[in-house]
Amino acid sequence: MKEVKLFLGPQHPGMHGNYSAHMYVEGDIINKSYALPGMLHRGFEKLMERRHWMGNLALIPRICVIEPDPNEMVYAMSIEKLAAIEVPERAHWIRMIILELARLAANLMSIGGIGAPVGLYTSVYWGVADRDLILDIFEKITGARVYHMYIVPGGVRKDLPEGIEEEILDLLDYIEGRLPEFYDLVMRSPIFQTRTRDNILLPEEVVWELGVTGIGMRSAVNREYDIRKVKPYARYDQVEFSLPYGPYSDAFTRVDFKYIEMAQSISIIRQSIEKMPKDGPVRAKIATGSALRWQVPPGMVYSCVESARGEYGYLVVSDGGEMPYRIAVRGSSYPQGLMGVEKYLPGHRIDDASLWMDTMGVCAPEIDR
Amino acid sequence: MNSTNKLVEEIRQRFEIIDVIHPDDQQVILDIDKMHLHTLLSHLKADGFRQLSLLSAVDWIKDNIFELVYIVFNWDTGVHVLARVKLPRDNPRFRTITPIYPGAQYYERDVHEFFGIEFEGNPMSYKPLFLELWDEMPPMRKDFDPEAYSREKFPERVYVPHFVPKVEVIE
Amino acid sequence: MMKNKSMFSPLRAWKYLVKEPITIPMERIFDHPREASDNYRGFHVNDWDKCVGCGTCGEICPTNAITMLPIEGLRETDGHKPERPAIDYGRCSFCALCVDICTSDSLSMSKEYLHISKDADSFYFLPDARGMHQTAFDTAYSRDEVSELLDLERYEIQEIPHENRNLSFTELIKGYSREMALAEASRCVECGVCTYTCPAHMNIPEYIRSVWTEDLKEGAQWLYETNPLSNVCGRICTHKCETACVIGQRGEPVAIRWLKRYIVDNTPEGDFVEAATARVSRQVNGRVGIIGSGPAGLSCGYYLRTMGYEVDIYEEKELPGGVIRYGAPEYRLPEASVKADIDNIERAGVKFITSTKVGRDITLEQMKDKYDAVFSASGYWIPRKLKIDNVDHPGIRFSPHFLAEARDFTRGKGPMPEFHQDVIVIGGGDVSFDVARTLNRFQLMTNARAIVRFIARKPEEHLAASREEVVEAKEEGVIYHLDRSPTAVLVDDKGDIYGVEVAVCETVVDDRGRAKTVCSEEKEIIRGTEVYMAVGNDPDFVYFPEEMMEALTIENNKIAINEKGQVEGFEWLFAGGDIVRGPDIISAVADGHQAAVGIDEYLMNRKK
Amino acid sequence: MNLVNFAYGLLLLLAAFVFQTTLTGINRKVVARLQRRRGPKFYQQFIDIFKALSKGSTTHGWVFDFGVIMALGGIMATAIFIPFGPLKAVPGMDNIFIIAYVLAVGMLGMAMSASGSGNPWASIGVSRALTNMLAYDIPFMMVVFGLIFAFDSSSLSGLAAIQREGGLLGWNVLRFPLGGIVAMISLQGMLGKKPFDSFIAPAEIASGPMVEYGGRHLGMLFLLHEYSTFIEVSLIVHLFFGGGATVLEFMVKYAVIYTFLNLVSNVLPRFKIDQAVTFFYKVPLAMAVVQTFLIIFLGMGVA
Amino acid sequence: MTTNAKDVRKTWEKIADYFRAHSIWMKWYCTGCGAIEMPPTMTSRFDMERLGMGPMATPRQADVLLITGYLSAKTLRRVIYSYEQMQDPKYVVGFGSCTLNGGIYFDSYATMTRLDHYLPVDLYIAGCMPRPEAIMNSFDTLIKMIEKGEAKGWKHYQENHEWYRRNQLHSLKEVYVKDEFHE
Repeated sequence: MKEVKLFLGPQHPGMHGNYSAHMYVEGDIINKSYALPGMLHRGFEKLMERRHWMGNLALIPRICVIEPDPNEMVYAMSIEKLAAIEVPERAHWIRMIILELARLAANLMSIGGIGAPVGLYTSVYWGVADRDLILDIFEKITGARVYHMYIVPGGVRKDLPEGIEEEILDLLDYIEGRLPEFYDLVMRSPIFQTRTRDNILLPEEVVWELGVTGIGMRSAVNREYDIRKVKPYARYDQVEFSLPYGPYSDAFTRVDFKYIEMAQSISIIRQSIEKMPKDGPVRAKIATGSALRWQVPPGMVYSCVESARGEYGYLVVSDGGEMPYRIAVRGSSYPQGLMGVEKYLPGHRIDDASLWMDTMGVCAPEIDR
Repeated sequence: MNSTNKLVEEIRQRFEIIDVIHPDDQQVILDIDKMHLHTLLSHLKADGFRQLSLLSAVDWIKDNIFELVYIVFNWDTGVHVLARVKLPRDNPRFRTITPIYPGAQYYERDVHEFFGIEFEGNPMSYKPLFLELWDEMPPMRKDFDPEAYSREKFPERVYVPHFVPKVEVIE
Repeated sequence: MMKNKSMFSPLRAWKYLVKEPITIPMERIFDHPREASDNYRGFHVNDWDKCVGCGTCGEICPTNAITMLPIEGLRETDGHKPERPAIDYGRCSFCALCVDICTSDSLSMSKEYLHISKDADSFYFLPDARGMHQTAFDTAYSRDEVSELLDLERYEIQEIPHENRNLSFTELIKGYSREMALAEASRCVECGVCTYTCPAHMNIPEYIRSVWTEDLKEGAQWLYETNPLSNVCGRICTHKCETACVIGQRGEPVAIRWLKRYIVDNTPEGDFVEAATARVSRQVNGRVGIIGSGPAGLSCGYYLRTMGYEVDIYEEKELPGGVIRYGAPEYRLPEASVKADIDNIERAGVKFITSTKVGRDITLEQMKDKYDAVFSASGYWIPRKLKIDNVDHPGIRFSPHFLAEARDFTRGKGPMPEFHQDVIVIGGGDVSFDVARTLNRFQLMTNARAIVRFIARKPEEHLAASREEVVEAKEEGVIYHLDRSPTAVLVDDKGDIYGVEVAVCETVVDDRGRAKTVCSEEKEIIRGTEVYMAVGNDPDFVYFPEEMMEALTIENNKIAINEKGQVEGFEWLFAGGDIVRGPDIISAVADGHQAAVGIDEYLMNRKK
Repeated sequence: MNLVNFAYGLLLLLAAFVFQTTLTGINRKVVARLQRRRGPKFYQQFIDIFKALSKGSTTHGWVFDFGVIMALGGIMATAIFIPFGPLKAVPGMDNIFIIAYVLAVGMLGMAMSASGSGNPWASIGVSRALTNMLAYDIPFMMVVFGLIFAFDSSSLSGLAAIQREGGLLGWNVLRFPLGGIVAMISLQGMLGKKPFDSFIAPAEIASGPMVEYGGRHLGMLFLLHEYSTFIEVSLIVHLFFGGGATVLEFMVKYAVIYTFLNLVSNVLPRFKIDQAVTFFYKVPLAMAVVQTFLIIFLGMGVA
Repeated sequence: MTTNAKDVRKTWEKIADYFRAHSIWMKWYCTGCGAIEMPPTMTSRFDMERLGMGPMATPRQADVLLITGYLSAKTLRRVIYSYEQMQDPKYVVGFGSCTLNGGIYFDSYATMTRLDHYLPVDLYIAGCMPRPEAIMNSFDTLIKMIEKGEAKGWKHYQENHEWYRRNQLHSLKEVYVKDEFHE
């Protein structure tokens, strides 16, 4: 059969985001493939060098639109390390609530969105609609639906509004009730299982070769490798949670793990609301003076958090000035999105290309930056 | 810092380390001569640092050097090691680390695109990745001015304001 | 989770066929769009009554979305620029950093979020309180103390210990340490509102930035740009800039005066001298004579020198400096500071002719012949007298003479002035406090006990003196008799003063905010054996020939001049300082500078 | 076939179009309910079709244009033969074999046109569509042959009439339950509903054959889709659900079946094409074989 | 005679515009951040299908091109390519700040600053990014504009193609790009 060249993306409905993969296809099998990133490249790292430490607050969350909060967190953490700032206790817990809500929203979109590549649109409609309820909570807390700019260096930007805890708890109950319905619709469906079981494998060697992290890694290497566990930040060392892990990573397992992680996120939020100090300061100043002249002591530091897709890290370099000297971003899906597409997408059928992107957790904006 | 001290001791015994910095208790920055970087990374990889988290560069234009930062991670101890080497800024080139960490391939391509650092032994790294038809110096270099470039390439809007500035004399 | 598969489990979703959808009804999207949350970052609203036009919002904006537009109909006043922020919604990222940093608390964001148009120009928006479409929306995101991005509290300047500081004339303020100066400088937002308010229009944001970047040499250069008396002004300026400072809208204004002082104190001497002399022109364009070496004269002389004129300054007293040498007390303005400034001016090439009084040793006509132009800044040296009984009693002493004597003493050039142990000071302004506190020190230096009674017509909060004077004098033990208006000096049979009779007064503030003092018939007697009067001074115009006096327009003891400093009717004569504007050092400096420019222009025109 | 018949046929075509398109619109609302939303207006489908027809479009060569017209002509010609309940435009011509034959012309035209666009996605889609056709047609035709054998008739209306004689229990779906299930599954495949829609899967091959169609061409494609749906569902109604003694009966049966299939479709993901073929050759084919065996050799269910 | 023909055309156009207004299919191309508010708009909570709108897989089928935020030069080439593949009449909606004047990326070397330099924009929505309500309202506005026959951006593009092409070439050097270069 003739080899045909096909473009998966950037405007392909099977592609999440403005990303592209070139595939050379023979019959239905992909022979070669290449990632074509850069459609969302905005030069963030350069722009960040041109804005004040505080002004970057507007830029930071925009690096990854699906889950912006880990960006804010990792940026804040870096500055706090460089400037040796003690974050107030309450702020730590608020941050955890925000981060877990964001993870919940991202995972909800993901378990709903898994319907799109396999044609089960009902779950997409459900997932996104339920996620919207979380965005409502975000709007109440932070003042914006998507780009929150809430976790700031030194703490959080504002205290929680009154009575939001009850609303969050109610929402968690609702989502907890909805999860089995999603599971019935998607995961227990024999057709879905036929498509995803023993398909799109991620062996342990590949994990180490590429540097895949997150659910993909945990499901393959049979260890609870999660930044929240390995090097806890905020107050993750003071809540109880356990993450799923296993030795065999196929598409089904990876989606299945997301359900378990969501249950864990819900549990973490509940614990946080319970353990959080009821009042107290929520923000420490990072430097003297007006925000126009905030400076961060010189140094270099790498900080990372666990996003819904894995290790999210910033390398922050300060020369002591009013603006960062250099920030390098490690998007969590960088390895699988670029090298994974090149090396491990070939061999799959084109039917599975979109599913591959989805279950591997390829997120375009954080790769392109 | 206790967890990293042993590690640093061990590395010090084997390699000539120029400087050690501890940004936090689970992180070590090692300044090392570029001659020894590859052996250091091999050693670290065998020592449990199986993941290359990030490879990036910093342009120290005042000192006329590029600094490459290799960040490797040990998932069992949770320690990040940041190995740094310095390269001259004119005609910067270095050997690839893809034989040690295959995942570095695209990071090197990334660094080549944004800083113009060449990685010998990684032919892929010479190709463009994010940018298309780029005709300027690598954009992450400090002497590149994105705003000027943007103005020249992408003209800005000039507004014709609708509003009549409202005259309300404040006493 | 359960992993058994079932053909029928997906069919459970059919239950939603009979459930109500969660879709938001159309009318809640189109007719009455859902209300945003109380914290929502919608479109901007700007309260024009509060807004001061400082432009800090535009500075912080990470997207360069905010431009300050000059608004017709607004006037520039102290602390207000006639500009308002216009926001480009083709840039704005709705981060609300502008709201968080707004100095006057005028910017906030509303719940309005709908603007749809095919006209791109309509996205350029000048926010006011009415919202984008002139419909009322609730305020949503606004700043609170957590999201604050300004530093509202001043960093403490180092002072000598409060205890026993009145035992000597050691300078009270030690100055900022490096850390504190940087911290204080970092509070500045560089809006430049102060520049307008400063009589000398000093480049305040620029020199504060020099402190911040630790480039003090550059800072010194900025200072000499508009003011050759930075040592002096860094200590005893009336700092009108600080009242205008936008940080003061909600917090304590930036300590501009102390930062200036930090520059002069910490710039290496060589750099400082260089900053002063580098701009001096070698060329000689003409000769100018100056009457009086006070701030105005010095400033005028210096700038004329930089423009290439030969300058002679005539001074009646032994040392040049006028009020800064014979007025301000040592603990505020040490001799070394004065000397540093005046030395620099001398280094720049200004010649001082001291102990020479115009009108006595040289006449104005002679000066007119000798020089191309004359600048008069003779100052206020004749003490004013209250119109009360026994005001001509020889036991009553007046501030100019007393302070000059005190200054000579602290300089080591004269004896300690004589004084009684139980004295009364009448005044209310800064000078009266100088007198009271100097007396207080003298008394304690010679005796273990000090009694200085201070009489003023107004209550504490309405006194003309600066706040710190009032507080510090009280700390030092000056006894206040406020709300009292002197009516007579009481003299006993022997002809000695034994007290002052005062009327009890009351100050009320009317609706327009003007304070009015009304004195009752009720009298009190305040005892003391010596009275010091510090109720202001008058100019001494004796050096003007009579025919000139007639031609001059003098109102309220002030000579009328045009905007170039030229005295009306006498194009060769310029005037400035107290005799034109009333007493204020920084205004005098400004006058001097302005007159220098005026003289230069006049002489250049004349040459042509 | 005279002119009156022809006019009658056109009228039926129009009725079929209005009926099927309205039903599609209503179904969009029903599915929306399932997805917890309200859905579009019930006449949205008409607007969509007319809008598409009102737009300009790009041609990709005469094969592309001709293929569409041929497909639409073929399908509309087929639709004329389908009895609308008791109404028949061309009596005596509602033979399954004729319908299957003319239907093939339409499908072929479609395949031709899509391939003519030159888009690789379209070629993949066409090859998938043909594979899919092969997969569902074999079990379906096997069951249909069983029916024809059992009743010795290949006329749709004739078969329907025979069923109606036996009342509710006379319906073939109850007489030959296995065959009924096979037919329903195959119908799902014919209609391109999930799980058998891999040939238009947007997320995989960017809507496959339709990828290059726009404007008028797309409008025609929509018309074609409505007619082929009408033909296929009618086929099942006539073959397994007793057709319709009255127009209303036919319409109700039709609507129920169509809606049911739609609802099933919207809670299932789609098979990959190879899985679909495997599935058809495993389950429905086996069932069809058993059913035909039962009919032919045991006479089971045959009255 | 001619006027008559014109009138007939007008009526026909009016009817067509009604259909075009109430059945707008959008091009499913997430060009930037704003795309993240599209799923909520499309799905159950806001359900834009009520307006007769839905996503379409290919540019040929689409009527409206949503530029959901910033466009990098790389995307811009593909957007122009997509736009030109769309069938007339076609509409462009610019989302948020970035399409108006570059938004937060105004000084980026990679992203364009104003969209109407390259494509005719029929409608802009304020916000960064616009909320689903704003998006829905903008569609409502677009529908009204089409009904009235005001959304004529595509004609403008045809008539001023030279100008647009010149701008495109100035910023992009080449509009059509072969993607093989990087493999």
